[in-house]
Amino acid sequence: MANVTLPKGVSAPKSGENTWLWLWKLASGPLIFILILIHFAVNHYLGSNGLLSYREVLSYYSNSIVPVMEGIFLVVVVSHSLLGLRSVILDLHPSRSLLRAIDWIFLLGGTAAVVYGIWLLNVIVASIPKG
Amino acid sequence: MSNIRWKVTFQIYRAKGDGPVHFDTFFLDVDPDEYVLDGVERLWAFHDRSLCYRHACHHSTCGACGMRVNGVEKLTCITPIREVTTDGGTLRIEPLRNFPVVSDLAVDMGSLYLRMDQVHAKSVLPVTEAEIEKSPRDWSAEDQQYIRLSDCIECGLCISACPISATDADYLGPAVLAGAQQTGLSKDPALVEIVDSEDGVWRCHSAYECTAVCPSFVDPARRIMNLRRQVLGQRWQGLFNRKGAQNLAVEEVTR
Amino acid sequence: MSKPSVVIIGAGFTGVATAHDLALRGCDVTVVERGDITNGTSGRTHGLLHSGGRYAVKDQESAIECIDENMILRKIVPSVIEPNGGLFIALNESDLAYGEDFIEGCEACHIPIEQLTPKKTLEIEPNLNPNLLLAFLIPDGTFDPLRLALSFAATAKANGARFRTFTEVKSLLLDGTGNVTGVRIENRAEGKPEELSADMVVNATGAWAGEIAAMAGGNVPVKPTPGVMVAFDQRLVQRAINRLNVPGDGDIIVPQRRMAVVGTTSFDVEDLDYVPVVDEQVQQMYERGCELVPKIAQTKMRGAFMATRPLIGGGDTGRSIARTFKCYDHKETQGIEGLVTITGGKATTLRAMAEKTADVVCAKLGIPALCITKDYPLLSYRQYYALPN
Amino acid sequence: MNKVDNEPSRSKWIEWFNPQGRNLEGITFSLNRITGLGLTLYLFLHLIVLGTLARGANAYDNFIKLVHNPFFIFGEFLVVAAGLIHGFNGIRIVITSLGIGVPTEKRLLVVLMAIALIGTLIFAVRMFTA
Repeated sequence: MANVTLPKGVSAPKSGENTWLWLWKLASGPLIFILILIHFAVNHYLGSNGLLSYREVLSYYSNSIVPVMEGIFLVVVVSHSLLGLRSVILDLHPSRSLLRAIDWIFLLGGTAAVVYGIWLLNVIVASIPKG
Repeated sequence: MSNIRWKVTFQIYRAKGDGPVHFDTFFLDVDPDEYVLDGVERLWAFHDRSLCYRHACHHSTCGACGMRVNGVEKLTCITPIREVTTDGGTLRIEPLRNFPVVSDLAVDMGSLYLRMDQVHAKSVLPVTEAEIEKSPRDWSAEDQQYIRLSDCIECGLCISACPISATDADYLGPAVLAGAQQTGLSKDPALVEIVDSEDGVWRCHSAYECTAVCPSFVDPARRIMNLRRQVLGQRWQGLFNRKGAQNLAVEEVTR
Repeated sequence: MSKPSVVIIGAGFTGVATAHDLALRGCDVTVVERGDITNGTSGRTHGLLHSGGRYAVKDQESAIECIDENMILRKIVPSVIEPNGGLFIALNESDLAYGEDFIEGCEACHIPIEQLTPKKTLEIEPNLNPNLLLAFLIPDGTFDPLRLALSFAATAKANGARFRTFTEVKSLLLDGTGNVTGVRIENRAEGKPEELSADMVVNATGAWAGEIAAMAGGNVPVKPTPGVMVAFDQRLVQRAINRLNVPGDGDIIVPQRRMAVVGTTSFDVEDLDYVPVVDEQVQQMYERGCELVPKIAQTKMRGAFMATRPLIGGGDTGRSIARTFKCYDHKETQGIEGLVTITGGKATTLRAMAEKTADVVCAKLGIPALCITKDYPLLSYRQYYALPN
Repeated sequence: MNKVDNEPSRSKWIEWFNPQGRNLEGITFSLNRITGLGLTLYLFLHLIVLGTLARGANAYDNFIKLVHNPFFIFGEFLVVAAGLIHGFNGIRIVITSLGIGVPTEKRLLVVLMAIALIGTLIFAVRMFTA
């Protein structure tokens, strides 16, 4: 890190946020926008009355592109929401130890949510009647 | 100016030492084209000599007289009373937020000045560099040698209006980030370590309150967006040219 | 042996500059100010860094002070100055006639001038009145009033001076024989009274100097003379524009940041603490400003304000009073020991005023140190807030 | 009568949602924050609820029957409205954060918020008349 001299009474910059975290939060926005449009359109307007029955859900997922798309959507939306929530927490000037704890909680919680979602996708795809 | 007189109620925030915060009410006959600061000065001169407030230039070049007028940050020396109330109306005057109160309406803006120094914000700059992106006119070669005072008068209105500055004492704040933008990361690469941080350019969430209250043509929000671009550019280059970027930064500091 | 203590009343230009000079000469300096830095006359100046051209014909003593100090300030505090020069422009026959005296006067006062053709003048300042007949380029400039004072105050602080703002002098402490031994003050921020004793009290209250001197039974022939100025919303010129004629009302336009400030008027006043801005004078500034820069007519007014000059009054009034400054040792004038008053002068000559005052104070206190402020670069004005008090 | 409390502090979070004296961008900042928090909450509830899919046809179809009432439909409507506001404001933030179109940012915001509002109305009509 470059060595910058600080005037007295000014705190050193903290490393809790950086370009790449911000850029991902930013870039994931439009991705969600596109994916959610598809997600929505399909959920509500495919089939006669949306995906309101178990059978309709299964038939929706029988198109093999759908589970992949939903999987990507899950990763993007979970990371965007947790980074956004983290931003709000950063605005509240958290202590270093609290921020470290939150980082771990979000990392583990986010991973868990994604793993759970992918497991769920697998269960659904496996439930699709063959043929 | 006019011969019209308005009756206006001034509600003034008062705080002395450890005493309680309260509002004092004064009734004043004013010319609606007078400035809010003129009213406050008259309160001190003729009604209550214990009133403390900051002011110096009375024409928006020093940045001392920022206050909250009816809940909105104003540079009171250039805010006509007509713009902020009506005949028979009220002016509720409070100190700027997010700075320690010295007494009554006077706040200690030391932190802002120190941070301006931290990012090497220019107090004077070439006339050609005053604009954010490009100059409104073509400067002749002769013009380019001229120097002018920077637009930012370090009045703190933006810091008071910014919702993030309200909760995060370490957030550099709009004026400071705008100062860094004007300094420029290409001229002062080491600055990237200050602004690309938890307290820096990413804390802005586009409320644009700073630009809305800025009395001095700085447009801090726009400068923050431009600074983001500068940071992104420098980090992106750093990805492909790690050593180069670091050497440049070190060189700048040791020079 | 402990340092001799000096209390300076007033943190305007003379107060902060005197604090800087005396701190460098080894005094224990405390500045007391009833408001914040430069809340009186100093803050409200239009910010013209005089080249002396304005006074070169009728008041050459002031003119020479101005050009000398102008050059020194550019060197020691460049961070608060727009060093872009100024123009004296002639619009009629009377102006042209004055031009002859102007050239002579500037030469006598060693003010460098350059004559420009109307064409060249309009090239560099396209917003000037296109009917101008003649122009002279001179080394005027613009300074930021608050920041100029803060730079001196910051440097004084670094050398040990203390600044007590929002602290009002209620009375002077007198010994049994009527000599001044300190000040009785009130901390206005907390409402607490206090006493400060001092080996010397410097009255640097400018237009208010008479009021402080009277507290010790002394007097100062200061003639408070307010003037009105009007700021417009656009930087219409890059250089300070002066009318090439005898100094009068509304004959200066000073660029400042993204503004142009037109000044000024001159009138008498009774109550110094609040002087109203008179509508007619604002209108007059607008009209006179339009003569120099017609585009003012299409420019939004940004602010109107006034400042009270502390002129040294004999029997003269307003414009005819010299703009030079005076330092009074009240021991010599009224037999009061322990009190020195500095008043008069221009913002541009603040350092010279401080030098003269510090000379008087040091002579009285037996301090042999000489003035070194001419070559002493000032700290950034922002350091005023960084340094402990 | 309170003590002076004028410095930045965590407790000032309430100011994020104080609309007094705010400009349009300031209000969309508040909305962005509220909708963001709401959508995050919804996202995780949504994930949990979809777990019923793993428990077979009956579990899911019973659940859909349970939520097919005005109370839940209104909740769903709030989610859609929040998504539209957050999404369209997000477009402005992305564009301007890259330094594009900043001088016309206010007009952009007005247009985007108008679209979000119209979208919300369309959804309201469709959802409540279906």
